[in-house]
Amino acid sequence: MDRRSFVKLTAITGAGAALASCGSPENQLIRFVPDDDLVPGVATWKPSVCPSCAAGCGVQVRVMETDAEVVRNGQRGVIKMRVAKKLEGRPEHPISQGGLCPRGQAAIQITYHPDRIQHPLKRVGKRGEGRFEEITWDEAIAELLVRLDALDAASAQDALVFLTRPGRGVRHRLVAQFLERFGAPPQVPFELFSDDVLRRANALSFGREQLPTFDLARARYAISFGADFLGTWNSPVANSAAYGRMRHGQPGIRGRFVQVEARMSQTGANADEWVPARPGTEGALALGLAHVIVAAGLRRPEDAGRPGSLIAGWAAGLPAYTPEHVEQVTGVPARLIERLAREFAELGPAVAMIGGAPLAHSNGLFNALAVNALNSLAGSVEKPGGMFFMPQIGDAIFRDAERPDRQAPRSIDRLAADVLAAGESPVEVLLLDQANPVFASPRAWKVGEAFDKIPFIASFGSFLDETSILSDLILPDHSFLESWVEGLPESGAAAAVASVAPPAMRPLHQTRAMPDVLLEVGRRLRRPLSPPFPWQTFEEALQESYGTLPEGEDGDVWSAIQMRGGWWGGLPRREAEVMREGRSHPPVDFVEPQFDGDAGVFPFHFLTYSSQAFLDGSLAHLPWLQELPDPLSSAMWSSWVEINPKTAQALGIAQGDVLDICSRHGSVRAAALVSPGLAPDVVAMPAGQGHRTFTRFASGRGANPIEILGPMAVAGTDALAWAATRVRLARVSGPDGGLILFAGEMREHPHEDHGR
Amino acid sequence: MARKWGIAVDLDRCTGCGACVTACHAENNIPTVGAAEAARGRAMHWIRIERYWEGEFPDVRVKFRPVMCAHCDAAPCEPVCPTYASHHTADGLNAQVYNRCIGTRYCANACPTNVRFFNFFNPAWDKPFHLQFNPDVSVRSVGIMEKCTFCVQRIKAADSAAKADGRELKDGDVQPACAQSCPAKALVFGDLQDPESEVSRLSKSPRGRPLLDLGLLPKVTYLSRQTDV
Amino acid sequence: MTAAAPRINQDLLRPLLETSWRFYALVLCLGALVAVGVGAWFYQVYYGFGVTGIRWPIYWAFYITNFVFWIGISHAGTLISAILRLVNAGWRRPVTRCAEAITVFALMIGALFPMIHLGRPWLFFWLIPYPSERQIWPNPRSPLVWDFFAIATYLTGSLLFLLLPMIPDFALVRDKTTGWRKKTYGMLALGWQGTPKQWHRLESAMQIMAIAIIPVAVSVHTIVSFDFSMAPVPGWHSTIFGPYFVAGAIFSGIAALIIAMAALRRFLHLEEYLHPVHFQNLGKLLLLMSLLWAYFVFNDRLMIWYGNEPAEMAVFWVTQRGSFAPLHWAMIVCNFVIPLLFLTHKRVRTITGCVIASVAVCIGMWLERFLIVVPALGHKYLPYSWGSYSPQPVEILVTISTVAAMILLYVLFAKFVPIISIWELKVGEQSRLPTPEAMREHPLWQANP
Amino acid sequence: MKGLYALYSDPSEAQRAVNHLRSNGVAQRDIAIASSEPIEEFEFGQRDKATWLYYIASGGGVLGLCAGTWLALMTQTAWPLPTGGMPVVAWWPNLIIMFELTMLGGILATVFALFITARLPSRGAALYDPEVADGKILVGVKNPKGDAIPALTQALRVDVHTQVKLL
Repeated sequence: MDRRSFVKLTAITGAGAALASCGSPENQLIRFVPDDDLVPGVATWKPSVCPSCAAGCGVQVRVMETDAEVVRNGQRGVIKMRVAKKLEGRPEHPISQGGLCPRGQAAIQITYHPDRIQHPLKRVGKRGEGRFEEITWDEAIAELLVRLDALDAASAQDALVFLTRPGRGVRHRLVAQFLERFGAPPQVPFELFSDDVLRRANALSFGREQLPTFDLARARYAISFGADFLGTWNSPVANSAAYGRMRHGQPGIRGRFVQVEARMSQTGANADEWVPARPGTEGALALGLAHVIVAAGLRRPEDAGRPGSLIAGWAAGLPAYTPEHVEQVTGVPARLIERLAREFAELGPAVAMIGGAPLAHSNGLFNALAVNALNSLAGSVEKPGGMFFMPQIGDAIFRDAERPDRQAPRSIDRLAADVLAAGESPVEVLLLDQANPVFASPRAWKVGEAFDKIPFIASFGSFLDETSILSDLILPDHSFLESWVEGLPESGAAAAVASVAPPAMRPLHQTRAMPDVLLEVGRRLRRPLSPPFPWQTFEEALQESYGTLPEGEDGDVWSAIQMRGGWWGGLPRREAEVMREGRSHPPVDFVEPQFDGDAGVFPFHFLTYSSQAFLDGSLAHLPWLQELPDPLSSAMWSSWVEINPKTAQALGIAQGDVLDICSRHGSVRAAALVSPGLAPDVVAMPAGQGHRTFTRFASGRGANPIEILGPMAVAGTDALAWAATRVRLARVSGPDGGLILFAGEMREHPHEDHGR
Repeated sequence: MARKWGIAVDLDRCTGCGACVTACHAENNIPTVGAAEAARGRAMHWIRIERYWEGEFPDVRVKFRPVMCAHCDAAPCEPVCPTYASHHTADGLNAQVYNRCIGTRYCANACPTNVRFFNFFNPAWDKPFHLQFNPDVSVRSVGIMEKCTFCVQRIKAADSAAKADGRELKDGDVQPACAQSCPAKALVFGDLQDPESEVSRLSKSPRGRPLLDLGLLPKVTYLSRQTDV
Repeated sequence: MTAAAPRINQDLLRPLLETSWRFYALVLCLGALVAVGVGAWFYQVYYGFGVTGIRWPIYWAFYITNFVFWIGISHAGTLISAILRLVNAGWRRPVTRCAEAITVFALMIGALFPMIHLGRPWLFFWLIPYPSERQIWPNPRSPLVWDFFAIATYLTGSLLFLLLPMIPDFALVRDKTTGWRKKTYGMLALGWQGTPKQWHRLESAMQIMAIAIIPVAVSVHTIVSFDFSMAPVPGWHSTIFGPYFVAGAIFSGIAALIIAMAALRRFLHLEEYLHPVHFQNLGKLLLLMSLLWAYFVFNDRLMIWYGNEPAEMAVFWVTQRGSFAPLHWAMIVCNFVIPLLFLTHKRVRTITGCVIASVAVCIGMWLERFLIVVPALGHKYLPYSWGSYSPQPVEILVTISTVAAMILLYVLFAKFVPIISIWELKVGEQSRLPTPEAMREHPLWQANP
Repeated sequence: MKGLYALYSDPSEAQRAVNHLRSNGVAQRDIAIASSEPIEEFEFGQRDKATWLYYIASGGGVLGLCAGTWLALMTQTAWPLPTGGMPVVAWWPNLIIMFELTMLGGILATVFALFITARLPSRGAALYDPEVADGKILVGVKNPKGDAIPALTQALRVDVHTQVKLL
């Protein structure tokens, strides 16, 4: 009889829960002596950094002593130890400012996840079968060394590929340096919803290859082109805090906010005015606004400066972008365009934002450049209430050559193509850290097949996901609470910020921090790295980098950092750097966005979007997020495809019906969610679900829209145009119970249409 | 003077992100029931963000509205309870005494806002999730009702801390998990008896109204969205 | 008069003395059903309340429906027989006991449901005011505690009201039988002799109880209605609920009584005693109640419709047009149309007609209770929190088995107790003799000054 | 010799027998009568109408009322918990409990009074005959004096058929 029914029984027989504990296995386990002295029942707060996204929110961890089941030198037993109880935003931290998003709140479940990999694993079954055996760390590291030494012996160092999530901190520099000194190509960063297009555009317009920060707190007017800046994009917590102040922070002023997008996002749901524009025409709309502003003489074209000069016909006042013409392109009424333009120019300070889908069309770069031009036309760049670029800690602590974000990496799709092209895989050893491209990349890229060809894959992951299940060796990393953790926010605050924190608790399982493993491997290679790393541990590496930051008033900077959970403050402003591709860039003009799939066969735009709960799916394994009702659909534990009521009616589709969504590259199956929040020719589907293998909570749940995306790239970049796919719908059956909604009704007065 | 804890919800700040919902789960050991049970209407969210669509495409709007127990001073859930499991405390909290609850579920029926939740089964946490339990909050067993407590454990902790260093509790010393985590600071918690507290200031705002006007004296005030200029 | 006595005795004692295999078969089947129900309930207690269809926000459904329904049925007997006693309607004599039996058993079953539906049934006794070591008593402000007092009073009253007139009949059985029966019934008869004194005391007591039991009966179902009307729930929070519920209770009660009587008449061959006229009269009464019920329903609905208060209208619409409409209109047919068809005209108001109408009414009244409990809970003020309910096997089994339990108890009762009050019947048969000489000759007050 | 009695099928005979017994000077309390149903029409059936039973019932009611009031007050004040903004002692709800217990008191008092005054339960008394069950009416004399028996027998024998039994 399991413990639950035991408890039930005792409850029925009226016996207290005291009895129940006798049934639990803890009592048969031996007790270890605690490693550190503890005060029972007293909570202490320790700094840490939220790992859920790149925003780098500083959090504080509530730590208390608890009995935990652990393994100490091979012996399973119970020990009293400090464990994390709750995460909260760190009030003094410039990004989180005391707040935290649902993903940050749920991040603590990563540490305690029942399906976390608890010790090194070696594959025993067929690749991808998921059968592994437990091995010791010595065996594991030895195994890895054998492979690397083999490469070295065959002087095939470039056959080593390190796949990771894009990052900017010491951890990534360590990896970069390791590869460099080993002689391997730079690490391959992968992130589905990456903002490289915007960075690129900002590099062109402003000479800063970086995400912008928006000073909403002091803005009176904000217009966002598809940017879900309150939900999942850029730095949501910081943006939300600023948004709150924009609405009611400044006495007497309530900032006004307009959202332009084809499918209403959580951010759009908060807008005073929601303007649906045809997918991929957002840039044209921005220029339409610019046209009106210039034509009305509210600003002179020159005011736009360099960003304007990147737009064809700018100096001439954008003759091609009359409201009437823009109306035809975007579907936004001319009068509305004029009004928005006047509001934008007159209700200053005003700021324009672009993010998400508009950047993920074939003409995404143009859209970004157009919005940049609009911002500088309104004089909103580097001005209060406008947009600006946050000084980067990296600029201060890394020599340029060392900045991990400076290397030109190989993109994942090219990697896959190369591997599949050659008869014998050019990649012999693949190291995985955090990224999960097999799940989060279009099926058309064939990443899975490519990885299958790679002879040896080792993963540092903590969970068996679609990518790490292919690995032959798993060296599980600590969770962020158990190890040194850092985050270098790219945006979100006025001052430069580095979020760095020591471990908040001791490891629960036999895991090791990836950087430490890398350092040890570096030491033990047959031919040592040249030059060898000067540090024994990741901590030393961190200290060397961040220790160079200017002293605060509270003495030694490194101990201050450990105490505050990071460093923030003023840094000497850097000159806008020279762009790699030279100062001149041909002026860009609006070109109709290209779509994957012929409109005749595939009548609907397919907008997949970053899920409020799971982002690109990397958080789908956390039950709190699975059961968190989606802000707009109120769905839990499910995936769905949003359809405009008109479309649904035309196709005879009802709420919950099972649909096949077919693109040129395959089809996925999901439940229909009839929603007024998107255009009739658009269907939208959140990413995140549809994992084949990703812990007991996410595996086999829902469908993965990324699979059927077309492999189209954003012109002028090699970023994936993930919003440029067209699909058709086929009704499969009535509701199968797959769509689980928390809400009963979607409208407040569902019966008001009834006459009496 | 006895305190009267209350919350002011600024609907003009709330972005509907759901941070409060997850924070509440983390703070109060609220179980996740899983897909099958959630589909049968057993999901538990002491605080939920109600979403209401208005209008049709393209003129469509959405209202977000966080709903948690309003700890009404004339709470209909209290007198109907035959065992006093649901009653009013000195500082105006609508207490739910888990050990005293026998599960008539009458309180939940009487509550006009449906903020009370029933434990249909003994909650289960796959190990080692249980290590995350907040020791200040008891885990509820099968057959009893539970609901938002205004994080009474935090109030008690702040009280004893204040007593320890012999000072009065001041505005902002206590923050329930939801208000604490809200990035946009849409939720403001405090003592409504203290005219200086931010919550009483906000609750008096002309934008402020109760969620339902049933004369139940709720202590959660909603500052309605300011319509466009 | 004495001429009738032996025949009456023989007819009415036959069921006690002769037993056919059918009886055992019936008891066996019913017993099995009851066992299944008990099993289902233990299953629910063991695995948790989740095995029912209850969900957020519909926390009451089948069980509470059954509770209200059975308490309603219980208004058949005691109330009716009390009224008939007071107005001294002669035709009541064969009816009273089988009516009062319904009351007692329906009450017992109805009173089970508040325990069956508890989340932690093993603590049900916290509903009862007993001196606990914690000095915590039940909350007298809670309608559930009112329920406890009302039902306790009504059950005690009805039980005594049923038992007292049984004593003389037990004495009769004692005298007419031998062996274990003689012993048992001898004990039950409490040494009844039938002296004039005893007769008078008994009759006066019955008179008083009749007076006392009527307000109690009315209060019981009013208080049951308070369970709903006290809560600020659209569709519940209504002042009309008290009389509305009482009327409905008597309505379903009479229906149950008619069905029971028809069954007794058929299977115990009591054609001599339960005449068509009884059904005629009860049929008229049922028709009256049907009209009264319709009147209350109309009042209730008209108020809501006319007031057009959004929250109230939400519930209104789901019952009128929405997912509950089929049940709602079925209820109207069962409780109003069918009774009207079968009870208005003397021709059709035959025994069969009355039984058909009664069955319809029982079904209709169950539906009515269900439609009061569930749609309101599923559609409170905030549409985001609306929900729908579908019953699960456990609830259905328990419901069926309580019906079986009711029949079982009734069958056993009819087996061991004269289902028609024999002595009262005899009194009814007394031929009205002219007052004889003897009385004037020796008036009482002269006999012993 | 506990008593002697006769059975009559006709109440008027029974009435005559009773009258004879009286005229023989048998005291009312010694005359035993039993029938299988109440008999209103004849003098012998007309014994004291127990109107005072109503007062007992009312008394019981008053007791119940007091009990109810006390219970409601005591339970509310024993651990004074405020609920729903109501006063700790809430009279409106209390009235319900007071009412129910009043009625209960009345009913119980009535039943007790009945049992006591009607001597129930009692062990099968002196003069009884199962034939009563068939509608016969028993008239008899409890423990008559030995010498009076012939006269009483005569008195009971209202006509030739009646046979008088001795116990």
